[in-house]
Amino acid sequence: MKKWLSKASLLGIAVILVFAFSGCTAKPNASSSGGKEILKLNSGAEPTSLDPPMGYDQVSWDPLNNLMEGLTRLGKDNQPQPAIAQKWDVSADGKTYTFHIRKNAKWDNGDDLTAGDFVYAWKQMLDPKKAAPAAFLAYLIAGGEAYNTGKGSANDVQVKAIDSKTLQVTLTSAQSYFISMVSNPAFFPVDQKVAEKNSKWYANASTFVGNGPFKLASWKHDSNMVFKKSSTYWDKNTVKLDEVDWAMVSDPNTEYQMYKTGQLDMAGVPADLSSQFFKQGKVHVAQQAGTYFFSMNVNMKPFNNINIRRAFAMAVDNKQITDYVVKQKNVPAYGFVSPGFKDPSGQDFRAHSGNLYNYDPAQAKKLLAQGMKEEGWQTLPPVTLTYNTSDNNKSIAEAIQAMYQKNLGINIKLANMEWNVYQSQQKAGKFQFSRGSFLADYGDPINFLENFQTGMPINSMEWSNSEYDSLIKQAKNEKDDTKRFALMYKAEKLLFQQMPLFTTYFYNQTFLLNSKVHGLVFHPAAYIDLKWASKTN
Amino acid sequence: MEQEPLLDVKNLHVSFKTHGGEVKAVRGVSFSLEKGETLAIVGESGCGKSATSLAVMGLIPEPPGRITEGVISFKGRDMVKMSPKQKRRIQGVNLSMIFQDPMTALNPTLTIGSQLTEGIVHQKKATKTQARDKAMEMLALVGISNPEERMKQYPHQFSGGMRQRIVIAMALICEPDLIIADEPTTALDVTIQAQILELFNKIQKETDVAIIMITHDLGVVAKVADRIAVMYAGKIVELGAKRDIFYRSGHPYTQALLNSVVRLDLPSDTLRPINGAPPDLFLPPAGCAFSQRCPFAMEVCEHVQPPTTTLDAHHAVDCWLLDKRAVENRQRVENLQNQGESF
Amino acid sequence: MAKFIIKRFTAMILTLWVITTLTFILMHAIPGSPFNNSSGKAISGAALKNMEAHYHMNQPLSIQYLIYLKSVATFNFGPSIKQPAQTVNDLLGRGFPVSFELGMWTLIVAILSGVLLGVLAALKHNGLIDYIAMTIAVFGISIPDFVLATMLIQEFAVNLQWFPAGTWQGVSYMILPIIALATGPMAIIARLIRSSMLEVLTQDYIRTAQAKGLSPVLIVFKHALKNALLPVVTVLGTLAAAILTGTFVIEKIFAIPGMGKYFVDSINSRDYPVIMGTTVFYSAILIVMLFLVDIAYGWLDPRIKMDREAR
Amino acid sequence: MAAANGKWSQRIPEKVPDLWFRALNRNQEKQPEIVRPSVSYWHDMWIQLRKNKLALGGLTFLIVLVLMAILGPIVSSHSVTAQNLVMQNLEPSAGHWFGTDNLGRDVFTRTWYGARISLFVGLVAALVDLLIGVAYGGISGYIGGRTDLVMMRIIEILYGLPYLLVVILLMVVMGPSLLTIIVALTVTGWTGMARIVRGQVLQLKNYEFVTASQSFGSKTWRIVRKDLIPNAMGPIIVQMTLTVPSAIFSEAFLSFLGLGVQAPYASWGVMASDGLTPFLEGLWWQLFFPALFISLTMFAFNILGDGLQDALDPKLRR
Repeated sequence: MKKWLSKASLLGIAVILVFAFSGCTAKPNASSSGGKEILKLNSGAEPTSLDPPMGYDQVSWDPLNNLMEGLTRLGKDNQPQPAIAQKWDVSADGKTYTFHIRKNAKWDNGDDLTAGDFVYAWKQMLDPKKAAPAAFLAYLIAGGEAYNTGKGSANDVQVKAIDSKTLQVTLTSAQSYFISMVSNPAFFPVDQKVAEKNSKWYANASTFVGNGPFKLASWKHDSNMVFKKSSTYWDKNTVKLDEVDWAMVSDPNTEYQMYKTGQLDMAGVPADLSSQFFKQGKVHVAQQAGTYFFSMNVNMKPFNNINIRRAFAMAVDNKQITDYVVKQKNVPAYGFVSPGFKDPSGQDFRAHSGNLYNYDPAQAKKLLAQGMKEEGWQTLPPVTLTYNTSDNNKSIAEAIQAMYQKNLGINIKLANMEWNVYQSQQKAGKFQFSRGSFLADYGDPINFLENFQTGMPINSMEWSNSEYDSLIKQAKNEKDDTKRFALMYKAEKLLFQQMPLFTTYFYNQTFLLNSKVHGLVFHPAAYIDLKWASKTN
Repeated sequence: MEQEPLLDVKNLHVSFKTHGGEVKAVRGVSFSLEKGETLAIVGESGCGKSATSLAVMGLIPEPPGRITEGVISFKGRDMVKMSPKQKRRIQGVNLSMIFQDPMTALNPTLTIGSQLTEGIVHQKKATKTQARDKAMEMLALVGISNPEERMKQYPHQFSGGMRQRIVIAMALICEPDLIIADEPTTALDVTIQAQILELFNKIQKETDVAIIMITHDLGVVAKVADRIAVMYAGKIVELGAKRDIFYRSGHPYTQALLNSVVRLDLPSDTLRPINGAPPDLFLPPAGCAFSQRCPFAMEVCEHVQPPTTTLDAHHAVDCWLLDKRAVENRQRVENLQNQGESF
Repeated sequence: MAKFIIKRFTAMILTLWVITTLTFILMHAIPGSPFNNSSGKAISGAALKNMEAHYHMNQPLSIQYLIYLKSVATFNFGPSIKQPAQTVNDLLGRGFPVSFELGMWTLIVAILSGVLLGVLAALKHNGLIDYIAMTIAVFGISIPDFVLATMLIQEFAVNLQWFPAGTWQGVSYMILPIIALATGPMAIIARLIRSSMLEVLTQDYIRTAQAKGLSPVLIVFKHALKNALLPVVTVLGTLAAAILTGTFVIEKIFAIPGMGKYFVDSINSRDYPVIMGTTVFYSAILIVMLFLVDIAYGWLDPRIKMDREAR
Repeated sequence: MAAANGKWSQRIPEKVPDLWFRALNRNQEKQPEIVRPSVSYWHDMWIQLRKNKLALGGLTFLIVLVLMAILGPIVSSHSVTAQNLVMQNLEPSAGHWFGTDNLGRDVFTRTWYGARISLFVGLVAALVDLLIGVAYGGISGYIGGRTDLVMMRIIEILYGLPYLLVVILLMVVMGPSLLTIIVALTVTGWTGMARIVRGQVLQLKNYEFVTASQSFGSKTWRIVRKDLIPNAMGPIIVQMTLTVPSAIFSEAFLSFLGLGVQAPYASWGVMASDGLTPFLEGLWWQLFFPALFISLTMFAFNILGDGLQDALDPKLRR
């Protein structure tokens, strides 16, 4: 018996070894690049859709921004630059834009890229039948909202091809950030000839047609994508990378491990090691337009009292949270609009507006007492802080809970929730005290501030202030940028006087990068631009 | 020079390790067996008769069991010293065994045919057809009709008596020299019991196989045995020919055993159960194991193992009562009593 | 037998219908919407209404239910809401083969090693081999697959560089996921086999077989194993259904493009067509597996007759 | 004859006192009955179990764990929730025996607090297995026929339903609490056990002893309880020992979805999940200690389970 068993186990081991060695011969395709510049990135997941208006999220924007290009493209400084449009004219009232498309702008199947492709794409985006999630971004085009809500027709949308290379757009009001907005993937053109022949042209590499710095060479769904340098791109000489290999790895630990084995050139920074990596100078930090904040529902006790809201805000030490909990070198936030938006005088919005409140535990304690006196409370009504489950959210919530205990002497409860339930209930205003986040879609402070008008989805604090609403409305219709910024400064100040929310930090993007890789650009709306990237061998 | 016996067991000791300690199940058993002979081993449950038979079969599960001492010489070769592989060459071929419960002795998941033939196929390298023919022959021998069809069936499709017949057929298929039958009829009802015992007699006549019959049923013993070994607490306390045991038993335990059996030739009030229970074999007593239950026990019985007294060539008894000092004492007491009566 | 099969088939269809209906009720009972964006991007009013109309979500639930029943009956669930470029059938069609390949290997490894380990432990009951085998089994059970998977990557991909850390491109990419996935089931199988083997080995028919002088290998594999397999087969029914249709955690950690993620992602993103598609697909496989288990019972132990059972 | 020629006679002591040869004249009637007392199945099990040193060791360890879970957080000089952000991620030391976590909390104290939740959850799951699973499977298998068909289809439905949906619904309806966790574990936790028991019973009910019991006119439930379940004890015990860790990890998953004990309190499962990433980054103690105790608990349960199987199984008892 023993003999037989030992034989059997030997056989088993042998099989495993053979299996293993056959594995070893097929080692990861480490550096068989053959002199080519191949960048290995992780998209994190399968793109939602590579149909420009349908893929309204970062996993779609990352590839789209490199496979296609809009009228403008955000430069290395995040300012919109001429791209498919060589130049543009703006009418005196600031409402009508005329874009002149490059003569050599081509689709990567060789088709000529025309103004009609933009008209087609944008009307598609607004088509109510298409039900594009990004459609509302195009409501600033005259007739856009009416068409999308079924009250108007496609013909009334004020986008016209004057000739094959001239595009004219009329807006509902003067909006200088329109130039920045059309750099967003939602506003990318679509090859009308291809799309009309094959309605699912965007679903596979073989049928996908782009106009950007890279061409989609292969796409194994849920597995990987390969981009090759485009030979038809108008600015192809700027593009240095020969190939970009995208893996789709959703697990951050695996991403980090693949970075260590060289299967990836870039990875996120593990929080608990970040200080070490920062010290070694291995971490790259890019800004991201977005804010982490906490909403206090003004319709629920105790946050109906402004002083109590302020007490809760001032008792939280944002610096401690960014230094010891998040540990990604985020900027502590004492205002809502993130840094990176310049006003006409050239000053940064955040710098001009400054800190709208401060960490001040002593003052917080006073305000709490005052607020409770005003309401006639002996004890504070119970407070529950709700957050959607993630390690980061949990740690921050725990840290805040401890700060309230220490600074205000109150015990709050925590509750976590599955994110989808969380979002629905938050939108419905069901939370007393909850974690919120905002990520900008386009590069203008109005994108931040418009969220706190009455009834907006992010306004889970149920806050309604007519003065604020009118300030935002005025700002949206103001064509003079100096006046427009003044209105926005005023609005933000008002928001923090009323304090329906307090902020924690501004988002950023930190990542570990292969030292051979240079020239990656991250835009504040979080998507990546590989046009200028290179990898030395 | 007398011819070597078929089986010669000498001073066999078997013990089992359990959580509670070591159980000395067999404590120095010796007996021998000739070709064509039937030896019955009788005793209460737990007396070590099954352990003895398993030891002879080479089937003591190791661990927890172990043959600590002794010789089991089968056809002149000591089975105790054999490797498992050597033992396997004998098991089933020269030696086969029939277990107590025919309901559980057959594998419920395999067909009768497969179980019947596997021994001969694997041991004697018979072809499938040879094996099948032999199996059918055996089934016919044990009285199962329609053997061809029956071979394809599973054990649960047979009655208890039929199953025992199959088990016997299985034991016979390799034409062994010795069959050990461990209580082969206990689990069967009385009419079937008789049939099976008949079958044993018939087989023995036809094949001249030697049989060790383990049983606690003296009725069975009376029907089939040539010689009888009475076991108590791991020892053979009396060994002799059938007549010796039934009519001239020398050991109080044997007598008690005989008295506890319903006998048609004696009035029912003589039926007497044996009081008490066998001793704990974790710690075997220093003296005679039966002394605690023995109506004739003497002080010596509790302290010293009784010697073997050979009554005649075929009859041996382990009991102090047969010691001449005990006999003298008894006579003295009787004399005293007689004198007392005469007054 | 034919009657039995018809009866079971009818029961299967009914079961599937109940599962479909309950899933439909459940998924509409919980809050959330397919148009909630995981990064918190809010879609405003009219665009949202268009999207709801596009997926019939503005219709009464009863109508939506009928639409779903139709899609179940035809096994055509239409496009995913989360990935509108893909139909549910596309997702299943490309995810399942990958999960199935991984799952098949996993099952083979788990069953072979589990049975071997369990048999060894039972044969050497309370011996050293038993303790070693059961230590392996206990570790296999008490270390969750996500920890094991991550550690395997750390050791064999990052430190030793024997295998790649993730993705799915060939044989060498399969080893670590198979080990990570097979360890738990192997441990479970080993425990069950050991326990029932111990019981079977004390049975009289094993002694009968020993008395025939059969070799231990023959006894273990012909006489004992078949009798000891029943609990393992019971467990394997659900295990196989779960493993063959992909596991969320392992596929996520190793970045394997199987279908495991759809089960979780579809629910997290309230992707109703995908929830329905995956549920029906999985349930159908599960029901068939459990049917096979019942059939296997009869094969393992002829005394169990399922067609007699299911009068 | 070889046997009777005195070869096997034993050495007789040289001197045996003559007096020893007097009859003791035992009174046969008063002879004490030393028959083994008839004890109940469960009492017998305990007697058998007590003899198994290893199993007793497992049991003792579990008792120690429970005691530590009760006393650990009380005895420790650190509080479960007290943070010290500057003292975060410290290695085990004299001050913090198991180190500190990412918010500077004492892992030792948290581990014992976590033991309360995890052990409770594990035991509840095992109990649910035993109470619902065994009874359900036993009845389904024993009665068979249409009852079995329907009962097994119900289990199929429970398996087929997306568990995540059920759990999210529970969270929305019941909110986070230990009770919610128990309900969530109960919904499907027992189905594996029920199927195992059913399979065993299908097999066992064809055995003769069951037929015998039936012929005595025993009631269904009595047969299931007295004849079938004791004989299926091996797989039942194994399944129970498998349930405990799976419940401990399910609890972590359920907590992740918001059902369970809320932060800043954590169970072993949650601590282990949270500790995985730090572990890869060299902060081994945040995963190691909770994982170690989960494994040790499992070992204890398994050893105890094996001991119980040895003790309970009538067939293994010889």
